[in-house]
Amino acid sequence: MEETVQHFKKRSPKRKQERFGKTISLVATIFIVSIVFSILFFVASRGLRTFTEHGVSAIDFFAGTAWRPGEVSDAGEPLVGAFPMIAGSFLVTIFSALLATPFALGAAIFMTEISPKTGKKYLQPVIELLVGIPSVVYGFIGLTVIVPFIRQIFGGTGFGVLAATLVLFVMILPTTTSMAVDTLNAVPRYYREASFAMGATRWQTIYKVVLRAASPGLLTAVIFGMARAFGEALAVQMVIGNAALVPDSLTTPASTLTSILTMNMGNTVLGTLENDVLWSLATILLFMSLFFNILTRWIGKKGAMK
Amino acid sequence: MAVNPEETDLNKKHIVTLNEKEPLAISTKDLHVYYGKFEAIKGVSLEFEKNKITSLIGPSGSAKSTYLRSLNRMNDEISSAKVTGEILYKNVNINDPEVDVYTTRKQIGMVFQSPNPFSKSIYENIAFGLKRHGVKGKETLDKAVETSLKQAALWDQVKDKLNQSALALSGGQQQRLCIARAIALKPEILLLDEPASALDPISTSQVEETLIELKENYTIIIVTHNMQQASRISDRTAFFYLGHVLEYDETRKIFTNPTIQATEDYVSGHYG
Amino acid sequence: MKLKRMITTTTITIAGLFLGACGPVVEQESITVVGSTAMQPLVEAAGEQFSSENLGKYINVQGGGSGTGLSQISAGAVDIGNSDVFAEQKDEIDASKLEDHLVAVVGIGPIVNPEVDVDDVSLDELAKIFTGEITNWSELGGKDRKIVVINRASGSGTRGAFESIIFQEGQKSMITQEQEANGTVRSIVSSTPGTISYVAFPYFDDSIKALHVNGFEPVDENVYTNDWVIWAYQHMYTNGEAEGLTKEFIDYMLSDTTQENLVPRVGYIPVSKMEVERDLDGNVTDIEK
Amino acid sequence: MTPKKADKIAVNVLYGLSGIIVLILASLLTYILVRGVPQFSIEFFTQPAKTFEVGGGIIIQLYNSFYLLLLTLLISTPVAMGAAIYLSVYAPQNSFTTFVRTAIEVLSSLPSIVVGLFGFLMFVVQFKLGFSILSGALALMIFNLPLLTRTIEDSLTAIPSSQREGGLALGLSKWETVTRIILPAAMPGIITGVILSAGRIFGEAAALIYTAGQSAPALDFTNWNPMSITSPLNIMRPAETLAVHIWKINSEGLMPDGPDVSAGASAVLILAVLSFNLLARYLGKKIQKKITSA
Repeated sequence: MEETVQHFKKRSPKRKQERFGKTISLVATIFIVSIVFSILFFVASRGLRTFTEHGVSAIDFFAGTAWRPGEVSDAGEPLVGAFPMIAGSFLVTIFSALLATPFALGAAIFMTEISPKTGKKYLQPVIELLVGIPSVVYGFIGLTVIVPFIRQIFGGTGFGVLAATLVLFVMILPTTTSMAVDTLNAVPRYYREASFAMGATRWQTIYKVVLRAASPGLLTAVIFGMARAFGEALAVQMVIGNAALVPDSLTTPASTLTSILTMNMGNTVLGTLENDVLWSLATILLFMSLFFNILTRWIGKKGAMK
Repeated sequence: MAVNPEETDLNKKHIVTLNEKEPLAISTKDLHVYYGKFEAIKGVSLEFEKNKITSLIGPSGSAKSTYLRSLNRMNDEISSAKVTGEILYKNVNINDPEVDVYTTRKQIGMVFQSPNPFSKSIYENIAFGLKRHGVKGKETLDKAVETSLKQAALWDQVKDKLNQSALALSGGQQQRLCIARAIALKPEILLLDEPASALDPISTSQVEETLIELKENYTIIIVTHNMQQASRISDRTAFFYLGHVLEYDETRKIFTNPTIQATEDYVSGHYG
Repeated sequence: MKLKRMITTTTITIAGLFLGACGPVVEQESITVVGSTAMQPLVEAAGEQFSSENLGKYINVQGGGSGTGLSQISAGAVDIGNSDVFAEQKDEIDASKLEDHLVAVVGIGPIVNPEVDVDDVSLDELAKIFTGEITNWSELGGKDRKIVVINRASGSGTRGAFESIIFQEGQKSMITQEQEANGTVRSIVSSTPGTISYVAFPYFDDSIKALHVNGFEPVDENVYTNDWVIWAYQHMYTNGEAEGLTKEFIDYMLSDTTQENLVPRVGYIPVSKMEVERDLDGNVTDIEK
Repeated sequence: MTPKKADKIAVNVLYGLSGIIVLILASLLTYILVRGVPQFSIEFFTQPAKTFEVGGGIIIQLYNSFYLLLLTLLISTPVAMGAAIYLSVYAPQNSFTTFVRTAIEVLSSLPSIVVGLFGFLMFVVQFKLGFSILSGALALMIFNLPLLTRTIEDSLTAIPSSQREGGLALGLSKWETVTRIILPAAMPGIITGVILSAGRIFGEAAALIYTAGQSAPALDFTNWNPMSITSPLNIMRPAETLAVHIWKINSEGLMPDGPDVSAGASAVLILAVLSFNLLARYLGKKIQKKITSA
């Protein structure tokens, strides 16, 4: 009797194995999380120095429109108004998302509802390839094709928000499309069958049933695309013109957080205001990506509750 | 007349216990299962006889599968699930966190509703569990694979393609492979959760025959929705209803002369 | 089984590589040179040549910008920091610890789109273009066309040198398009009508038109004499006195063979050819020969 | 408008939108290849790059790209696999898990330039790894981890839970179940995911400029001693990759044939990504077949 109890209570090697497995997989997870935190800490601690160490007021930084790091205003305040870049980043992000969303949703609907076979055979690889094209190449094509094109049509130099929007449009298309495809695929088959059984046409089914059911997921897809647009650096830098001016038209040179960041990082000295203020821009980027994530989570939750 | 929760007296029960001549395989005492705040099993005490087939029947939602899954502590895997009460196996309460769940499961095997062979070869499907439990030596393994496939009445059909993928087998063959996989570990008890519900009638009867042959060596507890199946193969039957067992008796008695009204309604097909 | 083998092999491979990397490097020496992107091609070319002549000695040349070069050399993280500005011109760099080695001179010249029909500007006009006072080519005798100014990134060494020479006290460049690198600037100027920018001489080519300033052509000979006033020293900074391989390499850079062959071939001007010298504050004096 | 007509219009619009996407990619590809392929020559693929002369090749950059890719995958795959296993098997449904998932997603939307700068100050300067393949691989690991973790986790959870139950019912630990049953079954998906992520790594430049560096010292392809600087195996040497090379040519390149080299290198890059995609499809299909068929 006691023996059987012992037999059952004896710790089999499996327990040890389980603990081992749980530990190493948890270590891997914590490793990733700690990378995230060290980046956050590292970037934010440098970025905050603009305000703590150099005494720039937050209002001057976020709302100021004069960006001349290294120079001071007549009142002796450093000229580090980041508003032009913030505005530029938001504009290119919003415009490229506006442009890409119909295409991405269209392609996703096509791939899931209209012709899954053709979709899988042709569109899927196309989308995957678009992801694989390096940003440098996008920037290069933007510079040699899109900028001159815009110049011919709208005049000016061709550099600006419009050029960046067009480049980003192609760059975020795959992100948004593939996430939208996943979302649409997750809508249960019987939703569609029920709708068809009621005599609805294909488009009615898509529009009234599938898209409704998938709307939180689709919104998430769009936001992820926006997050990608917000963070893209090299390609945007090559086509936006990098003028720290609040954009007053789509075809005049502007700048984004990333473009100014990439361009100036190497030319500034660690620890100076010129350098720290760039890290402040990076901090904004970080918090924006945090914000995009929280937003998608929130949408996901709301969608789930409905 | 349908079974109606309001009309059914859940306190009226008829549950037999085993006498001295009938050896006990496993039993539960006042077993409760909770999923969060929801109480799925509300105090079930049953005794299962060795080398017999016992059927668990009852309408959907009667929690018979939940009960079955607590017998080898598969409910441990559901983080919100909590099981209280005793599960006595060889006089040990195996529903004790101290008890090694892996040793338990090895001795109480389980076969699921739809066949779930691993995406490995037929041979590996059987040998895999053995190897993971420390069985070594090609000869020993070969022998064990052959024996369990024979016991599961699958040997003749697959002996020439042991190295082929198990996923290429038919549904009935896959389910018998799963049975073979479970018995390869030489468990004493075999739990089956509606093992034939995904199969066609011919495969079903093959599985049933296999079970009847297996009873010589194993104690079998099977959840089924199929009344005929229960009456064909099982020695005892327990009728589950809303987390309670209302009646537990010889299968013959349950199907011909049940004590409880709700059981009669159910086995005679009056239920919904 | 397979997975296990895969993991084992992987581990061994990685371990091997790490061990290999951390193990003693026999008879091999290397130094790291970081900084100015404009100097990178020159130093890289010199490094390659140096390695091929001195087996087992490697010069690892990286860009990153003058700011990076100066901050990294100050921190002692690298062996040589390249910069196209004087260390003293960058705040927060303790220039007293650094030792300056002038390895070359580079001319910087305004370039315009080939369609621009202005060939010569005065230094004053050039300054006014970049401050935004002159906005149309017609003001300079050309066709009526808006001037599009492309500047270099603020803090870029080339921009620092350019502005410190063309601007008078109190003049400031207008906020305009900026680009990071010589190459990008050149390709934009070559393709955008009405543009003006400036690049280092080595980047001159047929796709753009180089302007004359004060009547002088942007050629090396004019730089020697300071007739072409827009030029900058190329600095290699060491933290304290150069030693060992660092010294060897700097000596190699300054050697007659390198100065007379490689430097001009890459498009830079040997320091020895200069007939004037310029100090930190921009005062130019003749060199007694 | 009748529903039928609306349906017809909508379907046509969808065809149109999808067609435009295909058209965009087709013209992108054509443009890159038409400009780039004519630059291909034996010299282009066998010669090292030249700093200021005509006729440089890309052999070293091409090799570096592959080597860096390999190292990155070697480092990041086990970590991603571990995290994916934790999230799909062990992670309880609580706020810690939500927190972990958010953290991973934040990492995935980090601009690669930020990753590069972090890598520079952390690996290159702080850990004193210098501009090296190792620094680059670590930076790319950060860049690659979120996507890879998610792909692997998706592949793992795509395996029916009945497989997991089957393993557990045999008295196996979750660890055994996931590593020996789920993982092999999920292999086609995982391999496809890994290869697709390889395409992204291959084309990444911003994260590498400050980590793996922008110079490519000459390699001696007969020297396989990983301690030697000229050895292709050395992981402590700086290594400019193809994508970085394109970036550098466009920004500070002095070679007169810069645009040609850049176009050629872009074409090589695209072709490599293209072949990764084809390989992913082919391997995925092949393994799938091997698992399911006789």
